[in-house]
Amino acid sequence: MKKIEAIIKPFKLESVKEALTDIGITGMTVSEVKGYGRQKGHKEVYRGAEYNVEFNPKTKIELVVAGEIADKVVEAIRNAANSGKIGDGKIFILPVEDVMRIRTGERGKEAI
Amino acid sequence: MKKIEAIIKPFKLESVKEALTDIGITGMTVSEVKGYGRQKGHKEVYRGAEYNVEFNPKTKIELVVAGEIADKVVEAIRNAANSGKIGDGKIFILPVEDVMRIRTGERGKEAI
Amino acid sequence: MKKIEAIIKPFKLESVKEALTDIGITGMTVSEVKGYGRQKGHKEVYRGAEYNVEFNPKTKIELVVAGEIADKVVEAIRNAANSGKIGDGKIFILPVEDVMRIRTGERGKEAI
Amino acid sequence: MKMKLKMKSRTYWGGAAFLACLAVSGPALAEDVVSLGDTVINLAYALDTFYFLMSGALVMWMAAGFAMLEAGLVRSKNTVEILLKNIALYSVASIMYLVVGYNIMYGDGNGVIPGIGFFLGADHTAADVLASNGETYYSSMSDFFFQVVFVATAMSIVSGAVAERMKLWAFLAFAVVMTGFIYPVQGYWKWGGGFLDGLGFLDFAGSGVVHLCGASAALAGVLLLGARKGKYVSGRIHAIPGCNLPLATLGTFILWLGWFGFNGGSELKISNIEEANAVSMVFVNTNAAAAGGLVAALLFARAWFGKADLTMALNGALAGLVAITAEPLTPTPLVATIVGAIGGLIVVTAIVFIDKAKIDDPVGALSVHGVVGIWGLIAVAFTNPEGSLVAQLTGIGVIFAWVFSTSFIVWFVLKAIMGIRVSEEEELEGCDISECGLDAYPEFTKD
Amino acid sequence: MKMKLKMKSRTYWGGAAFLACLAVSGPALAEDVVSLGDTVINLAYALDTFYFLMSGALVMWMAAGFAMLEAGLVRSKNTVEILLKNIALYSVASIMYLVVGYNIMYGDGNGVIPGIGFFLGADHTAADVLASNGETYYSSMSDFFFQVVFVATAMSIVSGAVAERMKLWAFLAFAVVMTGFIYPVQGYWKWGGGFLDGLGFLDFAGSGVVHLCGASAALAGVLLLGARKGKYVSGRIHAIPGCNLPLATLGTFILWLGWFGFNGGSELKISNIEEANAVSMVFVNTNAAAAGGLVAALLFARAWFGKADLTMALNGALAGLVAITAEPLTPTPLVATIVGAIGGLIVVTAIVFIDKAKIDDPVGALSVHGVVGIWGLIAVAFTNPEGSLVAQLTGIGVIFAWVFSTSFIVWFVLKAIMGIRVSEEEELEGCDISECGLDAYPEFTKD
Amino acid sequence: MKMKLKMKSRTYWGGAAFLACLAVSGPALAEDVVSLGDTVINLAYALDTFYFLMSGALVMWMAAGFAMLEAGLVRSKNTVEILLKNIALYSVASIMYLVVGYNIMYGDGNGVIPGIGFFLGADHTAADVLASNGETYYSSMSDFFFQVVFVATAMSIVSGAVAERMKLWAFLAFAVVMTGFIYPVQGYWKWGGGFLDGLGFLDFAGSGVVHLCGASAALAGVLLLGARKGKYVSGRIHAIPGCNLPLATLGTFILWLGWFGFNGGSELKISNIEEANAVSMVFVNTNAAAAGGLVAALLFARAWFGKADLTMALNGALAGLVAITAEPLTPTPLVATIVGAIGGLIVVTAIVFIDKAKIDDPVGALSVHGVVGIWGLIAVAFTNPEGSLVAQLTGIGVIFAWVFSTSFIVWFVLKAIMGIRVSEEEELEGCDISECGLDAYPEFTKD
Ligand SMILES: Nc1ncnc2c1ncn2[C@@H]1O[C@H](COP(=O)(O)OP(=O)(O)O)[C@@H](O)[C@H]1O
Ligand SMILES: Nc1ncnc2c1ncn2[C@@H]1O[C@H](COP(=O)(O)OP(=O)(O)O)[C@@H](O)[C@H]1O
Ligand SMILES: Nc1ncnc2c1ncn2[C@@H]1O[C@H](COP(=O)(O)OP(=O)(O)O)[C@@H](O)[C@H]1O
Repeated sequence: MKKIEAIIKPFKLESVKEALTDIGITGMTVSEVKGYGRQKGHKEVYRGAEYNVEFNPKTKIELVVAGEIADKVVEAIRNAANSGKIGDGKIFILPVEDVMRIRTGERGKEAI
Repeated sequence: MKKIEAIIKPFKLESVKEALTDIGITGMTVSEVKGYGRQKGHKEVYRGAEYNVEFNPKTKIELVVAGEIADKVVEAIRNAANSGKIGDGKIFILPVEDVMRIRTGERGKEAI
Repeated sequence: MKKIEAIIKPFKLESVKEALTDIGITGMTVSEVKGYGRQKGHKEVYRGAEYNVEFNPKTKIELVVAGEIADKVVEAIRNAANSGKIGDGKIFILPVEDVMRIRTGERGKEAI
Repeated sequence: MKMKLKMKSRTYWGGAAFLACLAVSGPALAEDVVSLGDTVINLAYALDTFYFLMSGALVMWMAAGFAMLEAGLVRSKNTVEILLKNIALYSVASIMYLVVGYNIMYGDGNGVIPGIGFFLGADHTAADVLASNGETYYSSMSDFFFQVVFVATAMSIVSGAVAERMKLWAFLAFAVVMTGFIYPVQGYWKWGGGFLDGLGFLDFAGSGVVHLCGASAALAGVLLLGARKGKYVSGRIHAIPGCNLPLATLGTFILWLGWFGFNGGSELKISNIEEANAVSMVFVNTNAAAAGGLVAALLFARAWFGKADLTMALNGALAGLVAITAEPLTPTPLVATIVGAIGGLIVVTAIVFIDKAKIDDPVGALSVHGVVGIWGLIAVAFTNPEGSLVAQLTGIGVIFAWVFSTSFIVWFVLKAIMGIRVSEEEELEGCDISECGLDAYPEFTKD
Repeated sequence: MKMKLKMKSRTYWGGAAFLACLAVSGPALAEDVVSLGDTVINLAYALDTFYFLMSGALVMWMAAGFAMLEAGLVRSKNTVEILLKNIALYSVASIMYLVVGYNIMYGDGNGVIPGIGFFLGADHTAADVLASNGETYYSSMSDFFFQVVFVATAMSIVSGAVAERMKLWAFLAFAVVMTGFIYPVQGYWKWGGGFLDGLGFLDFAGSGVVHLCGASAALAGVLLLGARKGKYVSGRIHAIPGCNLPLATLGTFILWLGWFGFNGGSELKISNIEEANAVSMVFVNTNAAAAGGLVAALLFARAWFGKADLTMALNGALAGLVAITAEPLTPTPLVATIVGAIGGLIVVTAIVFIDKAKIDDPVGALSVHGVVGIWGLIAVAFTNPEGSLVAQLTGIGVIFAWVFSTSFIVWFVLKAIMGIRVSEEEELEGCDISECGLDAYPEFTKD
Repeated sequence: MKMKLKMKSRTYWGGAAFLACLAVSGPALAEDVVSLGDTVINLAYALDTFYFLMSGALVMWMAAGFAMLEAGLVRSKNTVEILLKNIALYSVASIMYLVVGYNIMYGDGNGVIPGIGFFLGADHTAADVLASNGETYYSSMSDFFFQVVFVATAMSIVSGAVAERMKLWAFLAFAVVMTGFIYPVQGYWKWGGGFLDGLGFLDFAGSGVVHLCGASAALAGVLLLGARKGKYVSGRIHAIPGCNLPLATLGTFILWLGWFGFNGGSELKISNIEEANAVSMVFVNTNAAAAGGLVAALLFARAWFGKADLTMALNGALAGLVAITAEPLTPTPLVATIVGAIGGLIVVTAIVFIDKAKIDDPVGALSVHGVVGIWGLIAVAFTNPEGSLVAQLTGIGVIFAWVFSTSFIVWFVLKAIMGIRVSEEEELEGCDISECGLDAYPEFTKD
């Protein structure tokens, strides 16, 4: 099983979620993060003092999937999240050793 | 060493934390996340327009432990977080290659 | 490639970010978390009732780097985040199987 | 609203017009003096009425104060509901008191059994006023306005104590009975000239009739309702911090301001030197008592808990205000400060002990309005020469007995019929979603 | 500000001084009566002026109410901008109405074409007042103050409807024309004694001149502006919840309070029994209508949507206030409650249908001030014997036609010159950063 | 508070009663005229007193304005403490000014050395008033009330400038000395009839006595305190954005409203035509100056920084208010607008330069109340024919020298005894936890 972590632009969440459900993904976990990268932040002025907001708001999607469909998932996310602009984000694939569904105690793929 | 990520219902945090300290876990990191899964969100009406809140508030617990106690930890979390209701959440086990305690620079198990 | 997760004290973020950019890191993702550990939380009194805030605010930095520079990165973070006080935090190193840059679709190191 | 169009044709005293008749003798002059005298009566009537309306507007503003205070002291997941309860109860009070409450409170009863009637009669005619030889000196509509906002205040006290767990509709149903019947009856006993008034029970602006009354109704509700889930677990008291202290502070400032109308307006007349002095004294004492209450509570909390607890300081200011409300006129400002300060000490103690007694009052309403209301009424016996301890205690007993028992019955019936508490599920996710379908702060992450 | 130094030397009636001349006969006495009479006129003038100033201060406070209401109902990323728009439009209105608006509205026109003039003239001299035989009875400066806050109210209505997408500077440019020209002209037609007034069109405090006027200007803007991105996607209506409901509730309470000045002050006189009664009646009815509106909207929303929607309840209270504004004096409090309640039912319906019509009004301003404003004006025909349906409908038509068409032109020109809508990019990240360079809540995480 | 029970038996002029004696001749008639005259004096006294009380209530409301403004401009981790400081300082001021301050300010000194006394004397008797021939025309208690809220205003200015780093208890200790001694002494020099007043120094409502005074005390504190950690690092200025701009905006609106009482009440009399006109003019000019200040600051900030900085606009409005406070009566509304606008330009410049000078003033209090206060005092020389530049400059010098030096000493002593700054640790985690043990927004995640 793989864990896929995608850092995307917040307003892309809706379409990514739809893309994932379309390919049969039933679960994911989302959180708000701040991103630092090529995409530069913006300048703000507060009472005459300028300052840079170097971190841009991003949304992080985490989902664990069966190894064989990992690539499909990555593609789906990419297509939905891609706007061709700097700052679109990254997708990371990590190995997962096991999963458990708390409610049932199931393990492995059944638990996803 | 293993990294254990548990997605649980927010109000279960207290009991999970206690369960973990009971088995001698001394550290963990917690964050607020939103979950999408079998548990459907709820409907809200705002000024006549209905809308679905598809994401449910969840709490994510991350902790790195020595490989040999991983299962004990998973069990502890499960027992504390399980309410038998849809939406109880998931536990993921990931491999960890190394750990460092910033304060001391210790590495490996000592650092946990 | 490795994923490095560092849990640090919030006010250290600025210096850690600088330390990382100094060694040529161009991207990272940051989020706010709450930490439980040796560093005990503080007592608050609310209308006569005392209560412990056991979780301390922490900042989590996630970044994926090429395997060979992982140690350099860990050192950089440690030096910048270390105040010698309990609660300075932890650094975890996890294996990463692949990375994709959403904008370009690049994979592997190029995508970092 | 163009002035020229609205000017009445009726002609009042006009110096110009008068110059003409300078020549004329006695009788004509006398007539002018009469017409002038009538104009003066008109003016006094207008001033007293205006003073009433401004005071009433300030008291109406207190409804916003309670709403902000309570919204600041509950958790964010119950904020929408408490806001709705507050503005809805004000509306219900306005309607019920108009329909019947006012007539019960100021109708002609036999001293114990009040009279009854519906809606409002016509206002005083100019002729009646002029003929009343000073007896009738302000608009009855302005009187109604000033009275109606008081009812709302009493009801606002209840909402805070039952916050975070009571069903919205059960609460509003109670509000109907409270503002239409329970409050007016005891109001009649005192301010309507009933037996409490005859007994010499003194309550200038309502430490008893308004504040103790509200707290008594709240206590009955709280006892039947029980504590919030998680407040008292395995014998330990868990603090449940309010989610927005700036709102709570704003609410307190609003109440402080509104109280000048609450106490100041209760002098009921301002149009001559004595009355103007009296109203001024009431303003000064009201402010002094609030200040004394805040400082005392702040220092006491600091000494006791080691922290300068803002919420205790705010309750201290309100305690000072409640304490002086029973008699803001006779004490000197220094005495008023002390009366308020004692209120501040009492409220901190009361909050802690009521909490230890496992009676869950999220905003401290029982302590501020109940316990300190009683203190305020007792203090009258010492600050007002005309006051008698016996009469004060009687009044306290009667008001509490009446309001607590009737409220208890109403809450009890509501509990039987529709239930007064939200389900455990709903309480966990918060009343806002389940009852109102909204988040108060949808964009801000919550614990 | 030391009293002793400011006391004018002018001597007014003094009993003491008078005792001296007790002996003296007719003429001397007569003179004293005259001086006394003048003093009385002075007093009445002072009281009416003070009443005006207090009413104006309450209306000024409504500007804060609109700011809070709107800041509570938009998303956090557009909060700074809506706050800035609100306080800036109030300032612009204050200046433009001073420069020219007031003179257009109350100058001498021919009934249709208003006169024009700039800045304010001198106030009434004591001599003029005494000679006016009651015609001139309050300070013209206090009149200006009371009038200027009304303009701001009309303009505040616009800001809510165009929130979250209109450019700051285009908005302020419109405010200049609206407060300096569009509003004053129709104000002249009614309150300035123009042809609408001649036709017997009745509008006590401005359901039409202020509220319908503001809503008409807003509608023109909204139509040219279009809906917020993401509000109506592929035919579906997406709810965009307001980010801070305690602020929205506070704003409603502020407006409710301010409305006592808005309607109460519009009686324009309080210094005699009839007027004092009238002002009191206006206070009572204003409060009753708001209460009726809130309760009706709350129950209706509950029945319709299954949830007790706080935002609908708030709009209901405002609807009740707008509805009664056209005639708060003649109806009984019961009738006023009903007029308000109907307003509450209308507003809920209007909000839903305007939304279905894909006209995006984030705060419901079109429904509250426009649709219900019309209801209020029509109601006059039934609550005021002097009212005529024809005259009311004519007034509605004229005000709407004038304000909508002129506003449409102004918005259109602004759109052509500078553009009225922020870029899609800016709208996505929020107007606060792009227009104001600030976050409203920089420390709190947002969705 | 039942009307019928409170009616005094004293009989005032009654037309009815009078009809009886229509027949009677001269003397009787004369007596009636006297009693009527006395009634009129009573009325005037009541009106002026009521005007005072309402004005005082509006100024009291300013305390809430400062609290909200400051709570909005600090970081969330220091919010509870700033709220507590604001409401506590108001209470301390109320008590200290009652105990001794008022007596110092309005006692009989020799012009330089004030007199001293404690607590308040009895109010004027009716007899004294009637005998005073107009000299005594309002309640001394209402005067105290109006005065006490001014002291609080001066002290509120300090809290903003020292925010986010000063110890709570050191601050309150300073408040005791400031409100009980430092402020009253210079207040005596001007409004108490001391030497500054003799010099012809003009300060209508307190640009100097209140605002410059507060700013001078604040400056002394800031200099001894140093900047917030992280504000100026390695020569660079770091912006520290306020955490809640809706609160800051609400605070500004509250202050704007309260200022009508602040300036309007400072005319000290309203009961005749000239005075009523004067008060009205003050209202209009106060509003105009605030509007001018906001617009000027907004445009200037936009031109300078490229962004429409809300916080600068708010400071601009306050600057306009402070600028006109020294003389809101003599200028025309147009001139008042300009005086305010210049204040707006000055404040933006001052804020930037004070920041560049590494003097850390989180809310801009030094610029708004200090720099602009000086501008307001200087402007008097041009807007009031009786004003003299020399006298104004002298006044500025004296007030600054006195307040700055005495404050500096007090701060210095406090620093030596108990320390005035929180530890670096505490500052990092925020004063709220360390000093108050509470979070302002416990449920909302912070950076
Ligand atoms: N090496 C990295 N590790 C973790 N997160 C990263 C890394 N590089 C970029 N990110 C995340 O991806 C986001 C987008 O990256 P950025 O370089 O700005 O644009 P792009 O992805 O188009 O190259 C960043 O804001 C950050 O959150
Ligand atoms: N494949 C997944 N990857 C990551 N998180 C998941 C995944 N499936 C579920 N979750 C998380 O677990 C939570 C509970 O899952 P859900 O399907 O709703 O109930 P249950 O765990 O009882 O099956 C979800 O809200 C989501 O946060
Ligand atoms: N085993 C663990 N797994 C995950 N996070 C941990 C673990 N131990 C500690 N942490 C995180 O590191 C932070 C610091 O740890 P703590 O034990 O308090 O101090 P130190 O790192 O100096 O030993 C904790 O607040 C928590 O967020």
